[in-house]
Amino acid sequence: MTTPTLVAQIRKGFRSGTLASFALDVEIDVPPGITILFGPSGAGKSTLLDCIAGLTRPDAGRIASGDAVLFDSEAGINLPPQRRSAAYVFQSLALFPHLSAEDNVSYGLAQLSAAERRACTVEILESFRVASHGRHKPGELSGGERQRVALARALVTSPRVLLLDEPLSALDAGVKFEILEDLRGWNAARRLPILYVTHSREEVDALGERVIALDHGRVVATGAPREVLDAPRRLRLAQAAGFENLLAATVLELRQADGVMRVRLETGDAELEVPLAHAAPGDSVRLAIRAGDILLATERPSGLSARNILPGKILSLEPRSTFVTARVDCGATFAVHLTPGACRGLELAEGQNVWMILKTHSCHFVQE
Amino acid sequence: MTTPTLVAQIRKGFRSGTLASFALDVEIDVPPGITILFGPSGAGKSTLLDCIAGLTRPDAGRIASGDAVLFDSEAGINLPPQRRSAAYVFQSLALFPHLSAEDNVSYGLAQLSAAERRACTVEILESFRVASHGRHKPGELSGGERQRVALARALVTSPRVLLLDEPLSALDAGVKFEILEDLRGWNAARRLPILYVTHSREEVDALGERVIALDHGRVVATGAPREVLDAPRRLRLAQAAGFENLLAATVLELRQADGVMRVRLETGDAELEVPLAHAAPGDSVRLAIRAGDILLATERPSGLSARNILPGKILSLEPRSTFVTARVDCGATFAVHLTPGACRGLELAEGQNVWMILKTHSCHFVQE
Amino acid sequence: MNLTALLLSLRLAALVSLILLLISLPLGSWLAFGKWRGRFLIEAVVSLPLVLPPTVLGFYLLIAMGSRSPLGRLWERLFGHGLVFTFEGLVIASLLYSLPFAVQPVVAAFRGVDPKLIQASAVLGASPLRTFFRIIAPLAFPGLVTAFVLSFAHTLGEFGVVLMVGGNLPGITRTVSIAIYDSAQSLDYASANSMAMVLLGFAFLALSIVYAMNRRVWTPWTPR
Amino acid sequence: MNLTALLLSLRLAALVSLILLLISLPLGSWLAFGKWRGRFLIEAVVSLPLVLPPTVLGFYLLIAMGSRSPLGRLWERLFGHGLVFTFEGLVIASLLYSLPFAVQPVVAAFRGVDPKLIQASAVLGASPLRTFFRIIAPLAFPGLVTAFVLSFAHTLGEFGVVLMVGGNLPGITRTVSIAIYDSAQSLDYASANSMAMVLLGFAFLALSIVYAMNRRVWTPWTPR
Amino acid sequence: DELRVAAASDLQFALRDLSVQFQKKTGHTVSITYGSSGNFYSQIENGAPFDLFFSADIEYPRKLEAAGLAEPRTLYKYALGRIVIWIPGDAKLDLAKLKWNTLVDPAVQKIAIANPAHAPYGRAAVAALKTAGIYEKVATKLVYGENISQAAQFVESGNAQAGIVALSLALSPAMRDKGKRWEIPADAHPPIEQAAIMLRSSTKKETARVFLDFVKSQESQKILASYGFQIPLQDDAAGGRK
Ligand SMILES: Nc1ncnc2c1ncn2[C@@H]1O[C@H](COP(=O)(O)OP(=O)(O)OP(=O)(O)O)[C@@H](O)[C@H]1O
Ligand SMILES: Nc1ncnc2c1ncn2[C@@H]1O[C@H](COP(=O)(O)OP(=O)(O)OP(=O)(O)O)[C@@H](O)[C@H]1O
Ligand SMILES: [Mg+2]
Ligand SMILES: [Mg+2]
Repeated sequence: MTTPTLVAQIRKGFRSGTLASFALDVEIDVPPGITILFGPSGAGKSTLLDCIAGLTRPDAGRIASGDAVLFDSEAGINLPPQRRSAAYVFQSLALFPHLSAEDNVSYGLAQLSAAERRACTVEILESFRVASHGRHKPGELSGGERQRVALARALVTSPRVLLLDEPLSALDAGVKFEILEDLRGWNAARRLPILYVTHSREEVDALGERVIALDHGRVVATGAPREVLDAPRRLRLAQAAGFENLLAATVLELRQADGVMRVRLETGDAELEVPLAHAAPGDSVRLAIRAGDILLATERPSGLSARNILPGKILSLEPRSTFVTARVDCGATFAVHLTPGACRGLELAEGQNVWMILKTHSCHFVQE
Repeated sequence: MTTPTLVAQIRKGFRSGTLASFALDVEIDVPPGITILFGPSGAGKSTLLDCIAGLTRPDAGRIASGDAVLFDSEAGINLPPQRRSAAYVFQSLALFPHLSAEDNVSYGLAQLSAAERRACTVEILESFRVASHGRHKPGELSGGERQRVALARALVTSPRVLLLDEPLSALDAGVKFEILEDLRGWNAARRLPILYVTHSREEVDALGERVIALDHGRVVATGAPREVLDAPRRLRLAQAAGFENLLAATVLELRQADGVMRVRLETGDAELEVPLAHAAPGDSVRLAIRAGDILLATERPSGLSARNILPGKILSLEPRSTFVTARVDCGATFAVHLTPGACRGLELAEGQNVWMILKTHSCHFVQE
Repeated sequence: MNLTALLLSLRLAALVSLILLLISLPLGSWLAFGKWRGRFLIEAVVSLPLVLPPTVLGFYLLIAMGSRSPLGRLWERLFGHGLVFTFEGLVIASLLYSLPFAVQPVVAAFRGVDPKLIQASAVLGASPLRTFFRIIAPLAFPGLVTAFVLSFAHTLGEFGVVLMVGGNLPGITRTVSIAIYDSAQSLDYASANSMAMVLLGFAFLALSIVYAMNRRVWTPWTPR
Repeated sequence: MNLTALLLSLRLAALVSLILLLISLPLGSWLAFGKWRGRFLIEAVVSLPLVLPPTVLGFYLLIAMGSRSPLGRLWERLFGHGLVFTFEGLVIASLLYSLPFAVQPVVAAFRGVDPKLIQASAVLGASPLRTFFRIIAPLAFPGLVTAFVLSFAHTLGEFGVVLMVGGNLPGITRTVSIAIYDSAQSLDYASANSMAMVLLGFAFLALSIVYAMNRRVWTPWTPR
Repeated sequence: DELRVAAASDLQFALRDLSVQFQKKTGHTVSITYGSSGNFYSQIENGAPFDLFFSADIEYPRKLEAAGLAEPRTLYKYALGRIVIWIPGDAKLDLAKLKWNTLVDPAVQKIAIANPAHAPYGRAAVAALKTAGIYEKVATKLVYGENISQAAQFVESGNAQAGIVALSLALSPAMRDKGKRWEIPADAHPPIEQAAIMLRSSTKKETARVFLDFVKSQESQKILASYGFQIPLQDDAAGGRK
């Protein structure tokens, strides 16, 4: 049994004083399953969820879940939150401070009998590992415990839409992993439209079926996680997705036949072959390259499929726990991630001359 | 110029009703520089910071910053928060709701002239990319914007100790990266004792000079990030650090000379060679193994330094964005991370028989 | 000691402050959360009974509720006796007079409830009524206590309105405050003092209990 | 129309409610945040003036502040004239009588301030005084407005205590509420009505402005 | 059952005595409410359930009669009020000798009287002061009580150094031995005519009539006189004895 797709087409502006300070203008479909809402801080993610839940009234637009119209500015429809059957975990949690964890969770189960209510509550608190804190008030819970109670409070109801605003941000990897499993199971069992806001790549990887990327109040990309997050077309999105290398470059030449073009980095004079894009020679463009997509070699490699091989010099080597970050200067400075093993094997040291190897398709265009 | 080490030795219990529900009992040194406070949700991290800041009164103990005694239960000393010069970013932020972002930030600068105050405020808001929201009240800011304002409010003062409770949890990778850079610069310039609570491996990697791991209110490990997080000795810490495979096993035989011992997994009958530990044959132990530390091969490998080669069968292959998770059954079920390239190269498929290859030192002991 | 008068006063004060609480819950919640932008005018009107001298207010009420008024005549037709100079009349007059003391603190307390919690309740499917009783009212509890205490104490001590509308009839409308007033008027200080002491002692006890409980019951805040 | 009396009343009410605000800030903050566990007893005592009939309270005050009392004699030595039957005397008596209306809402409002914000202020190095004026008081603003409005209106309408301690001296202690009372007592309803109307109109205007501003000024909440 | 009587405050002591005697004699109980005559007038106009009204000012019963709210021809002038100058016992002034001049003495800074705007005793006090020719001199010293009891409280508590109060109060247990009094001659002010009347709405007119008759009796007049009331000569126009 699945629930119908949630469709929202919304405009909403905020003003500070007389100036319009932020405007949300989006049109999204959320089919059953988990859709990740991704975007830099201030992109409008929480505002969008508020509009869907009925807490913020859009300036114009329409929100519908299948046949049920939740909001329609033209038809003058605006269902109050309690009639939208949308469960919502607020970014600020908003636990009821005067109720115990258990009472917070059972709050949304008014229609059940006391015994059922209690059974549901205990079950979900247990699966979220906070059953031992059931009698605590929110003020007596740790940050992560509060977040789990808030999530339990939303999931225990039987909503038609689930809105989760960074529901796991305060949790450690272990608990997070378990709850992600729970969420997956929950989703598989119910197949509701779920909008899930997160900044965490880990959560996207674990959950995401689709990603909607938001920036400056607009949808800038939609699709599978890999498509959206690994080939981001927007500078801010690239930053948000954690691309370590963001470089300005000038287009030199288009090779339509090969589907590539040559660009020259703005600092230094290194040239790169990158995927063809809508640009003309002389245009300024920006490239995003993951530090993990760059290989290093101590000798100039030959007979390699990769077309971009840049000589450079190691400026620094910073060991991180699972990898080593090398900063390599080739006119511009690149961050490169290596495994500690590779680092040892190549006997890399600061000041050493190296070659950087980049596949054409590891270079992504971004718009500002 | 550096500030003296912060030394805290604290006991603090919470009770719910008459039952003691949680007890913190720690002794820590925080030298100048960034010390990561790591531990699962509910470990007592925020409670520890509250005690240091003077917001929660320990039941007993002593807190001192160099010669300055902040708290001493025996001497009856208990400096109020405002005289401890500790800047603190709360997990719940606690921005003043009636003051604009700017006024929140300049609140701690009472001793400066209006002009200086304004200059400092604008500068830090700019470097945290929230200058354009300076006149907004907290209620008009997004979650990430609020977190940045709270961080700015603490950093702009001249504290002797800095306490940060998950200060970047609501930020996307891009902004987080920039602010981590700022924090590093700030730390380099001042060298104060900084206690930094985080669950994020990324932040540990970017900042951590030392890690203190807390569990159930006690310090369970102290040291460099790699030592503490990659060889965790506690089950819950292992979970918190994101070890995907946690397996119960029985000790078969100790080989003191080789510094290894043989164990048998509790489900299935696979045997493993693991580093020697304080255990006797017949003991039950737990092993933590990272999914990324296991290799897969489609043919039985030979002439390999790795001593653990287990035959198994692929149960499932789940592509994640940057890697593929394979579940492999060899009696027990292992999670294994592969690159998508490796997955294609080996032409892996569900149901296929494979070999798992594990280095002895990838197997970590954990206590419950 | 005038036990009848004391009991009458307590009955009146308890009844009035309870009814006032019942009135100020919906009225206060409308004033705090309503949509009409002119609400503040009503808020001002609610406070007006305060600015008139009680006897004068009592005089107007006497006329408004008296045997010649439409209200008085309607009451007489319905219940067979007049409204003024009865306990019911006293209750109505005291309600009006103590209204501001109940409504004001309640409105202030309602305004202090974090709107995010109200939204959270609605999102969890709670009707406005359920939200009101399970979230808003408990969180506004100290304000409700203040409202109750102020209106209780004020009704206990009030005598101008009560005298005018009630007519000081022993056992029916002679409250202890009127009795004390009478004794003081007849320069019978001994009995005025002893009644005042009993009243003060009783009020002190009652208020102490309320305040001590208020502290206990009420701990909530937005989580840390 | 009795302009002198009206002005006197306004002066008295404004002065009394301002002083009461000044008193209830420290007193209220002690009651809300103090360490002593028996604070609730003081809270109860503060409300006691309410339960006595105003005239009787006025009588006790007359004796406590009168020419035979230590206070009265001290005052006389300091200022060369007695305390009762003067404007100063009225102010003191009204302060006592309206105290609960100021203190109660202030205490409730202070208790409603999220303690985490108070802690945040202390951690930022603010002295308790700075925390009080920059954080607690602004966040308790609606409660302070309630306190001001209730004590202002109550002082305006009060006449039992004022009559007793003030002695109804035209231009000195004859407030407009006494004047209205006098007219009503002499069955001069026309002038009583007209004075009451002016008083009500004025109070309505003042209260409307206060409430309208209160709404404007006050938006804060814990962030979403 | 009970006869309900509304009575002016100055009758408190006298009427209590009378009602006890009345009950002994007839077995009827009387419930008396004391208060301001002006208030009673308003209350009776609006349906107060009293049977008899003893007013400190004859004006009110007259108005009630004119308005048809009282039984015709039941108006009875039961007493004339007397006023005295009263000073606390610890005052050094020789009241008996100084008489009016007491009030002019600089030691007397405040003189308490009932509010002449609506209290008959206050009106009489002002009239007497004018007759004595010292009103102008003492006008600034006057403090007004809401009624004659409050005026008495002002002076009895020492906050006014002298007061003009009802003789009935000066004779009350609270004041009798605490100060000195000088009776102001009855001709110094228009008579303070006090009158009673039976109300139209009374449900116990028979008992009320019996009580009224009892008040008119010789015995009652003696009691009234002992509490400081002067017994007026009855004229038929005022509706005296039938
Ligand atoms: N009430 C308001 N008045 C004015 N501006 C507002 C208001 N609420 C939000 N904004 C602004 O709208 C923008 C979008 O806010 P929103 O909370 O939707 O961001 P977000 O995508 O959820 O960010 P984050 O990841 O930081 O939580 C922000 O720049 C914020 O400052
Ligand atoms: N006031 C209190 N009364 C009772 N128990 C409390 C109280 N405050 C905290 N606790 C308990 O103490 C434990 C430690 O809480 P603390 O907030 O220090 O955890 P934490 O390490 O910060 O966790 P998180 O990562 O989830 O924020 C928790 O289990 C919590 O429930
Ligand atoms: Mg948000
Ligand atoms: Mg915490």
